[in-house]
Amino acid sequence: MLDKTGIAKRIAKEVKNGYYVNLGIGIPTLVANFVRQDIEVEFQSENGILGMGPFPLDGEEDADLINAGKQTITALDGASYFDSSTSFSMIRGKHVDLTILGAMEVSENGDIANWKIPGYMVKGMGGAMDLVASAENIIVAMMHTNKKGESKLLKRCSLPLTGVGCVKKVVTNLAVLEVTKDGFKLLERAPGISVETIQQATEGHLIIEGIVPEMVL
Amino acid sequence: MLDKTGIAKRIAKEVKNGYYVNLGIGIPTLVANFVRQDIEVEFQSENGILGMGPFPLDGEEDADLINAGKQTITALDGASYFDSSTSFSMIRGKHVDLTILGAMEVSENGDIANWKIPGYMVKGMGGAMDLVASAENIIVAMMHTNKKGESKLLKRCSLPLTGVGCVKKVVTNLAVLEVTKDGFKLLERAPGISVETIQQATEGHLIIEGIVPEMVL
Amino acid sequence: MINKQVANVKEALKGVSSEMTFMLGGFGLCGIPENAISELADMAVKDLTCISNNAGVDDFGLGLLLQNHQIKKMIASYVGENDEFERQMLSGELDVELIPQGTLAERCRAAQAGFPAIYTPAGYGTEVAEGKETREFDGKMYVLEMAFKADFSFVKAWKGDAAGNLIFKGTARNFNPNMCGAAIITVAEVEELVPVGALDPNQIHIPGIFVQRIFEGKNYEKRIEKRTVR
Amino acid sequence: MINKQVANVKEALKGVSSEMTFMLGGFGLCGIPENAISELADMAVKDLTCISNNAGVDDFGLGLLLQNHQIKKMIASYVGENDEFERQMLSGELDVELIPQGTLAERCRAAQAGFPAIYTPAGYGTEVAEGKETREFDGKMYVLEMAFKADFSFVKAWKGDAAGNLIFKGTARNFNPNMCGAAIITVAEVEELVPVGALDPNQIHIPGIFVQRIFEGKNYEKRIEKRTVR
Repeated sequence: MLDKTGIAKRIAKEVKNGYYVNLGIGIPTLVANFVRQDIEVEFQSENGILGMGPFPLDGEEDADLINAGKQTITALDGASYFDSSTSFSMIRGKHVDLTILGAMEVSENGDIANWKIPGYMVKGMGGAMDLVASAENIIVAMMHTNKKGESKLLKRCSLPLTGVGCVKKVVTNLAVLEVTKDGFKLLERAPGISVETIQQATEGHLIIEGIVPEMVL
Repeated sequence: MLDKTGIAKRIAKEVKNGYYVNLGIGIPTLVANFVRQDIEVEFQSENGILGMGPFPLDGEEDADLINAGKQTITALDGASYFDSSTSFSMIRGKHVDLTILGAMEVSENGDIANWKIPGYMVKGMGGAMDLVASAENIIVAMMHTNKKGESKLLKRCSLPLTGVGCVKKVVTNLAVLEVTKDGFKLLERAPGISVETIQQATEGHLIIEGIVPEMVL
Repeated sequence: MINKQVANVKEALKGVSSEMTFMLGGFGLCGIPENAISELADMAVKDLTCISNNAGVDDFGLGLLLQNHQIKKMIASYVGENDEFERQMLSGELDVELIPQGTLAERCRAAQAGFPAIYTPAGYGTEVAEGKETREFDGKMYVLEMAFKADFSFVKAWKGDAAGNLIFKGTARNFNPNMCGAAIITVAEVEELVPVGALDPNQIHIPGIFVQRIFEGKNYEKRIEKRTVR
Repeated sequence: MINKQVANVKEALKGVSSEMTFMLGGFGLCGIPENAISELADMAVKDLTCISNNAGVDDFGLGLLLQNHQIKKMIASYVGENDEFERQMLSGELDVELIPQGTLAERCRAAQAGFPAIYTPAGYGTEVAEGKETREFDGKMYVLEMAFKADFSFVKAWKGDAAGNLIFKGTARNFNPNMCGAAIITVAEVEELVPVGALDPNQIHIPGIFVQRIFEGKNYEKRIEKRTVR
């Protein structure tokens, strides 16, 4: 079974040369640490920076330079700053190649719920609804089940949706799954995890074709 | 009777302190020369400059600095350059206070025709349709009659329209007229021009109330 | 050059009154109009509607107005990091409208640019689209979202001049430029007011035509919400 | 940093073919992509649809493509100053669609920003609105105008870097930024290609994400259409 770092490592392999990538808060943020060094990638943060670099050195924090998670960051050579409207032009206009974000639930048709639990304090969707409504390539990073052990890969989402039919791939602590028109297609198993375990943890329709390989990190 | 310079001089008096002004090609361009020196005014040109200055000195022309008439210009202190989308945001968003442009015809309800004569080469509307569709304050500068002596202030425009119900004021070689819901209200006569002359040269409904003063230039 | 400079924040906020709708720039605590917010907190205005991406933290940013119970309605995309906000929201004291961040930006920009409404894909199929017109273009569904209408925009820039020209810094730019000219009156506070002519006309982010009042702000705290280092 | 630099204009125009739709920046002859146009004039591509505010003059700018009869359709706001254009238009050889300048800019920007269409007041009640959907918002009438779809955008900037970041100069900016990222492939030619990191990230007009290919142009003539002096 993967931990959060493992999920991030596996997702990092989905980041291809020449990609502009938007990373959500949580596990997705970790992905930046594991992207291959020999490919060219730029990170966009929807609050207004392209070419985001690592956190600053102690003492070099700049209050005017943060990411969408409100953390202090740095800018790499070739970076640019822009306003929010331009930032979402990049997202809505499909100029960002890959969006990686967390979720509470994903359904077998690619719906995603990640912003609201009725009855609890709702913090808001931030940029997530814009991202999932437009991104051509959306990967969800999440645990396969919730704290009660219930599946988060469902036939239908029970929580209020963030977007419909948009998720392309899900990487969990147990598996890599592709969202197809027929349901979740199991692509890879986490190290030491059996197909049966994944089957048991997946409420939505799971498609198993041939021998499912163990993922290589 | 006023010449073109006279029309420009009269219109210059409509330019008030604190106005952002867009000047069309022809007579309107001349208006800049006659605006009072003791008021603050900025000229916008829709190709992307605010704070337009006079023509450059000989030898100081810059190919990258022109106005909407494609003439070389200069920029004053406090000027800014911007893209076409932003330029029309200023216009469409009603941030430009006064638009002065020429016309072939104006109707008594404020319609304007100034871009197309069927059967002749049509050069295009440029920014005129955007300007007349959005400007709150539009003054038309034109001759009262065409070369054949026919009125250009009509009941209805005969030429294809540039905009509907948008002209607020017309300044011609004969008169200053306000477009009201009941027709052209005669505000001022050009020096030496009688009400009868204006009446004769105006096809649209002319409203004459009391004694019409001669304009002061 | 049309002079937009006012002497201080008091003069800049003339005309502000209860029940008005404000736009406020900033993302988190980054690039917020600190002087305007601080002055609003000192004024006896209430029942305000605030359009801002976030709602500050308990003791800074819009949190100051929340503590005073000056805000009636908040339109934002994300409102975490604020206990008082949560309390007022759950008690029903505060009306909250959560909208997608890109929609927020573009509804401001639409107001600035004279567009009545926009079609965006964000929120289609979710509760954000409930009660709104939806429409298909080229096989994809969009939601019709209306331009905002506001009385004042309060923005914060890095540098500016008396003509109202603004330059922002880093990610403190965010919503600030999109809110300029999007309300009846735009008030810009800047860290440094430079002489007219000192700014390169090629590098101005917001031309002065979108700004009605400008002043040099004081005592910027520029608080960092989440200090993270390597 | 994602490298967008190509060796020359030939490489930059790879994939261009007949019957394609192009966007070309510039206002009059100011800020036009001289190198791309010159190369297109040397290529055997025809039946092109060109979206550009103007159509050049007889022997420069898009006039070069007109002389070669490479353009099938022109979408522009103003097409004076060009005899060959007039001849082809009046003879019916050239299809011309004249649209308001602000509509032209915003249909480009809509394509860049992922908006399917916009509502603009420009052209309402005129023949420009014929056959188009119109709609009232708050008592004012608007015309629904669709985002452009183009294969290539050719833009010209002052400075750029290999990451595709662009800075324009003076009024040579005009439509160029609005066309970046508004076609499938955006080709930027710059007067000066500077090392990555040399441009201040705060002063970049167009972030590299909107540009697919960039090269340093050669032999800019930068012809002045109407030289006027005091």
